[in-house]
Amino acid sequence: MANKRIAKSNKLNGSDLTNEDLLDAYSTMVLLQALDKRIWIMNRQGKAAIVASSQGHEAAQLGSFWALKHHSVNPWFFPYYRDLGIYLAAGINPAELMIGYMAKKGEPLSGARQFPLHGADLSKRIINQSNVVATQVPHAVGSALASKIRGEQIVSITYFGDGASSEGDVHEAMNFASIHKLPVIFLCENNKYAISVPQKLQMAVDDISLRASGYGMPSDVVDGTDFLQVYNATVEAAQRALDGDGPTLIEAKLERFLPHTSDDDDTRYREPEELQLAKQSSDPVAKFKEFLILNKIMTKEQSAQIDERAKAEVNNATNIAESAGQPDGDDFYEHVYATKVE
Amino acid sequence: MANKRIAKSNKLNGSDLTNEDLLDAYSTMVLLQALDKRIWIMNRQGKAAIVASSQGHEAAQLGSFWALKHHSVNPWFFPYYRDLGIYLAAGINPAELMIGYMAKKGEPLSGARQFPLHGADLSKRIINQSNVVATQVPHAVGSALASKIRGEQIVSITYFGDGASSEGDVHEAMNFASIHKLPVIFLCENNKYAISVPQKLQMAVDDISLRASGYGMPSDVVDGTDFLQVYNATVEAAQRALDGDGPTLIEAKLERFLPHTSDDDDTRYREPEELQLAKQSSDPVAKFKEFLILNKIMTKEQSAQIDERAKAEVNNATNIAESAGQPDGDDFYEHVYATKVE
Amino acid sequence: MPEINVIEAVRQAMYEEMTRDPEVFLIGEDVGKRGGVFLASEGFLETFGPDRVIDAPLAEDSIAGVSIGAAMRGMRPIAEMQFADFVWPAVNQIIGEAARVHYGTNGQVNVPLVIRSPYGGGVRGGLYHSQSPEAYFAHTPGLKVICPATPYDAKGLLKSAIRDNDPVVFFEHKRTYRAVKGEVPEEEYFLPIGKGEIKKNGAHLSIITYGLMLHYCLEVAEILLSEGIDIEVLDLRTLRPLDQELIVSSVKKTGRAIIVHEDTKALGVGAEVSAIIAEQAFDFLDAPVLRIAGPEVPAMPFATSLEDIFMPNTERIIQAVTQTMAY
Amino acid sequence: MPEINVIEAVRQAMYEEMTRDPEVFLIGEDVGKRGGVFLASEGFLETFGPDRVIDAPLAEDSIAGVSIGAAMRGMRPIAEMQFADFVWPAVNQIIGEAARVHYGTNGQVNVPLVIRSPYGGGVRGGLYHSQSPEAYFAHTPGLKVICPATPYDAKGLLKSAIRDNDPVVFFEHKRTYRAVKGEVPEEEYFLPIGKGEIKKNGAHLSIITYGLMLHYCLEVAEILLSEGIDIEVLDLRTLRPLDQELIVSSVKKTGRAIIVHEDTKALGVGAEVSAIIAEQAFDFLDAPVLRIAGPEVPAMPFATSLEDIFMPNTERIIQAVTQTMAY
Ligand SMILES: Cc1ncc(C[n+]2csc(CCOP(=O)(O)OP(=O)(O)O)c2C)c(N)n1
Ligand SMILES: Cc1ncc(C[n+]2csc(CCOP(=O)(O)OP(=O)(O)O)c2C)c(N)n1
Ligand SMILES: [Mg+2]
Ligand SMILES: [Mg+2]
Repeated sequence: MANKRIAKSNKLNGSDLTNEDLLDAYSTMVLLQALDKRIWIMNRQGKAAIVASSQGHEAAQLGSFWALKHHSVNPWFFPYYRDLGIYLAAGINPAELMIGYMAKKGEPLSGARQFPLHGADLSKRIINQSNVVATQVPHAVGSALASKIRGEQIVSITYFGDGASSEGDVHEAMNFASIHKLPVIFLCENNKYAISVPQKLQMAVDDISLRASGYGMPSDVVDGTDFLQVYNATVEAAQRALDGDGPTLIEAKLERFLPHTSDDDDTRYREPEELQLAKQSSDPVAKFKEFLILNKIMTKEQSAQIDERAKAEVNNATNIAESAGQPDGDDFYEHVYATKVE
Repeated sequence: MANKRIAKSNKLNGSDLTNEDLLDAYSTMVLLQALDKRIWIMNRQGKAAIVASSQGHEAAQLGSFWALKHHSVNPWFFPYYRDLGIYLAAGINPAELMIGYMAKKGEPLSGARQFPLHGADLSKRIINQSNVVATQVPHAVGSALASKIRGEQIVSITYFGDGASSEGDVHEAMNFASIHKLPVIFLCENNKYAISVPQKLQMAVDDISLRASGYGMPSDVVDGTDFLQVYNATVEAAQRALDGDGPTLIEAKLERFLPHTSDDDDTRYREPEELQLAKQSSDPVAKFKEFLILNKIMTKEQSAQIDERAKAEVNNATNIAESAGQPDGDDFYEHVYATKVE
Repeated sequence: MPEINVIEAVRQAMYEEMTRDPEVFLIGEDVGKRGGVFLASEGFLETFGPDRVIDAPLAEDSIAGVSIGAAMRGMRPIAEMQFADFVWPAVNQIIGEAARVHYGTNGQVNVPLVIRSPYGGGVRGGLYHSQSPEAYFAHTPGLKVICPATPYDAKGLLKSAIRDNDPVVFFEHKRTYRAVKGEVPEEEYFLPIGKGEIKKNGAHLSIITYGLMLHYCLEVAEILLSEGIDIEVLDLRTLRPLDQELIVSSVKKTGRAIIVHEDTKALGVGAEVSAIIAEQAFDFLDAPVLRIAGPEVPAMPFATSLEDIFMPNTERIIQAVTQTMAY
Repeated sequence: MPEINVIEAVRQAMYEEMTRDPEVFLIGEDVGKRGGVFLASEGFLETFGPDRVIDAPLAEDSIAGVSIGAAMRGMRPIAEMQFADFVWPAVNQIIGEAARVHYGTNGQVNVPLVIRSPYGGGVRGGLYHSQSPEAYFAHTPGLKVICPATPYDAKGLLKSAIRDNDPVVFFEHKRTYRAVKGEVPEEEYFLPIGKGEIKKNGAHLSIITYGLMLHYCLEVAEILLSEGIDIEVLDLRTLRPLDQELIVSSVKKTGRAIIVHEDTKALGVGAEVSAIIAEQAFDFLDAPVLRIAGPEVPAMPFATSLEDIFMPNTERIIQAVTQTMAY
């Protein structure tokens, strides 16, 4: 593994990334935000059936992605429905993603059989089979087991919410991973709500990461709205995985800016003041921007250009998606089985 | 709850029990051991279809039972298949228990529909529905929830093995109990094996009790072969429950002296030396006896009398059980539903 | 009589029973402040308080398991599974445990538990918000399984289910929640579990169905009446135990039968109905018993065009009727 | 050809496939040092090492879920559920997930997973070591479900299952493990998934069955042959997909059919077989299709006398044959 040894933070920017890397990441984050906002609008226009917004979660998704992109050999991703950032960063283009939200022909993950972001893109090493919360967590562990059995230098990572952590699936998966010291990262995007259920009704602890010691697994709590904190924690976890030292639980604390999904009405259970405060204090995009400008990694002009480019790209994606047709259903009966029964 | 306040240990014997109480408990333990040994023999004679022996677990079962008997209002028990001690201490007589192992007519828990010790005895407030490991754990939590909703001063307790702790059921149940500060005690009889699977292949930690802090729940690790340690830990947990301070996880470390069940062959996976050592160092009955004699709570003569009485009782139970008949099956179709459909 | 929709019927049934009996409580994800994702328990938290309206952690196995424990102690939990597609983690407790408690304790313990869950498709739910898992439960002795199709049936059956002493799985077709309206008496009433109902009398052919499909079948019956085909429409309402008598008597009368359900075909409820007819009405049959059901794919896809291929529709039902009548 | 029993057939199939393909691995409770509670993997740990013979924690949901994850990456796990009665915690992963992966990813991902599990009664297993849960899985599109009855079928089908690219649920009747012996070729062979087999040709009546009951039915066929009744015995072997063609052709030939299984009756495999016959062989039937099945109680009780009441037996089968022949 020596050749994949991960350098400790040695840059002024607080990570082992170059400033160009950071600009690249920031551009993706801006694009993610713009795309997410547009999709929400399209839902309100009746064009996208259901949306679970990533707004507020951008840094957790992109920070961890960037860490694996830079440091791991071909990571496998097992994200959940809120992880638009993973798909975008992995290189699925905005138009294709938009097509997913509109359930149109050409949808790359499931052929529009599933909700947006569900299905898989093997070329991007992303699998997110199901809406059933937490089921992806043992899948990621199984993927890590495959890597271990085969002796491959591959890290698997799975994403899930605070709500998911209550499921037996997560308990069993973490326990298994730790017993066998599997190369897997558990990244919990703790936005303090499972739909309407606040954290204090989900668990009697403040930190989900406390669970890790019960499995003999290291953990880390990070400000999930800070790109570099998430980045650095993930680098460390990836290194641990590659070193054969097993899994890590990273708890990224952050805020959900919008209702649970476009079907939800969060005014029924969330105080407007609380939400307002969250948006002010915990906006990952604003924070990242401020950091880059303060540290002179990005100029205001660059920033404006990035915004412009994102807007153009989202407009373009919208046009493409809007003009796509419905799936024609020719293959409706296909792919029930991979091995045909004669 | 003031009237149920539990006195701190104030006796020379290290607990709030009288010496008579201790003798009573010891007599039950001797009877338990004698009964258990006899049942094993009857299995070898082909008279009992299957047995999961309690040998090695006596102190954990009786110590906790005695604590609740003395301190709690009408405890509800959700034991598992190895907990013969609970049933015996609760007052189901040895003959009835033996009838259970022989699946004969008059079996009190399930009418011989189930494996030994499965079913229920409502008069003793014992429910153990199923062989499916860990399913009783949420049941106990539900029982505690009922007590809380009704405002009853009742403690529920559930027993399970180290193996069971890996099931999602246990995770979800502990988390729920802790959120709602339910009056329930989780007593884990950790004998370090799930059938043949040693603890290190079940989990990456030495103490299952480490899980508790992940739920915001207190825990205690005790020598499960020491009656008084288990007793005192359970008294404390019961007090916490009655005070409205929620659940406790007690991990009782102990040894399984016999194969998993009478169907098992532990020489396939367990070193004879390990087992030999375990029997020497961790025999709850021998330890209790020594303690009582050393502290002059019991004379050698009393001890011999207790042994004699146990032997007589077991002989008597065997005779009764052997002469019982098969269930006649008249009620085979009964009790599928409690409310009949016309 | 006031006209209400299915979700309101469900809400009323729970509200009345919780008002009457302090041992009834509601537990599930988002049932509290949110009032349930379909608003079936809107306002309940304020009325009944957090001890009896419990916002559960996202953990269905414990929602069922904890409810079973409380029910063993005599309480009457209503446990909501937010969508039927998410009942799978709870199957160990529902099918493995609840169904066997009364039998396994030789009648000592019973589990007066209602598991409520929205099921079914036609709502752009995709693979995991459209499933119809009723057959799994209907195969399980020890459970009672109800699939109402109208507000009247939903309310009367849910109230019976809450008072029933056994575990009842109560599936509410989510497409009927707001789309299906009907009259419901202001006075209290109950409907018997285990009884189907002839929703339309007819002489020529029996259509046996339940859930959302009832409404499609009634539509077909009306359409074909004008063509001189007089269809009897039998709503099973309860899937376990099945109302065998009603099925058999209807088929003996008409001599022809079609079974319609949205769930996939193989080993679905329709298979059992067909087998019952084969056993008990063989001599009365003038034509083969056909089944119109969801296709043998893992679940209903998301895109509208694909969803439409999955869903049984009036056209397919009419075709089956025509084929059977022509036999 | 050497004669072996069913457990040895299972052992050989796994051993051969694990020897051939390093991507095949075994995971389950006690499969390692213990060699499995029925010794199906005796000696495997020594031969294949702890990476490929994994003693899992007592947690079926993760045994299935982790296996699915590995299978998504192309490995070929054999996941053992120690008893079928303990498969319930894993149903979310097997029925909810594995069955839908290939369809849900539009054919991109597949799950080459075998779930092996001993099932069935007649072994003094009581409510929780006797269950026959095959119908739940057979109702699920996306799964393949196999219930072999003989050593030859068990070996040939298990080898096919391991090489199959889909999730296969493979139920082994534990009463057949040591009780049923049969010849098995020394050369490698495979049997096709989805094909039943006529285990005995006959002209007067078809008995359609699978699992342990096959042996009872063959016994009945032999007994009744001496009374001049020539029974055809059809072993389904695969329950999903069902071999509809074979069922229909047999019934068309004999004109009479009985279905026999140990699982309870309502919505069991027999219901589907009966419905298929009703749909596709209606005109050929000379008598109603009867089902002999486990009674509608939650599971098989423990005491021998009670177990005997539950179990279908040759007497009950003979009675059904007589009744059908007399029709
Ligand atoms: C097993 C299961 N139960 C319930 C649901 C319905 N549901 C979808 S998302 C969700 C809340 C998830 O909360 P969390 O895990 O915190 O993720 P977040 O949406 O907050 O990012 C619920 C209850 C589901 N999809 N799956
Ligand atoms: C859900 C489930 N899986 C598997 C089994 C088979 N089984 C019975 S007991 C047992 C081991 C239990 O170990 P542990 O919980 O440590 O209890 P112990 O027997 O050691 O006291 C297993 C695997 C079961 N009964 N239930
Ligand atoms: Mg959340
Ligand atoms: Mg143990």
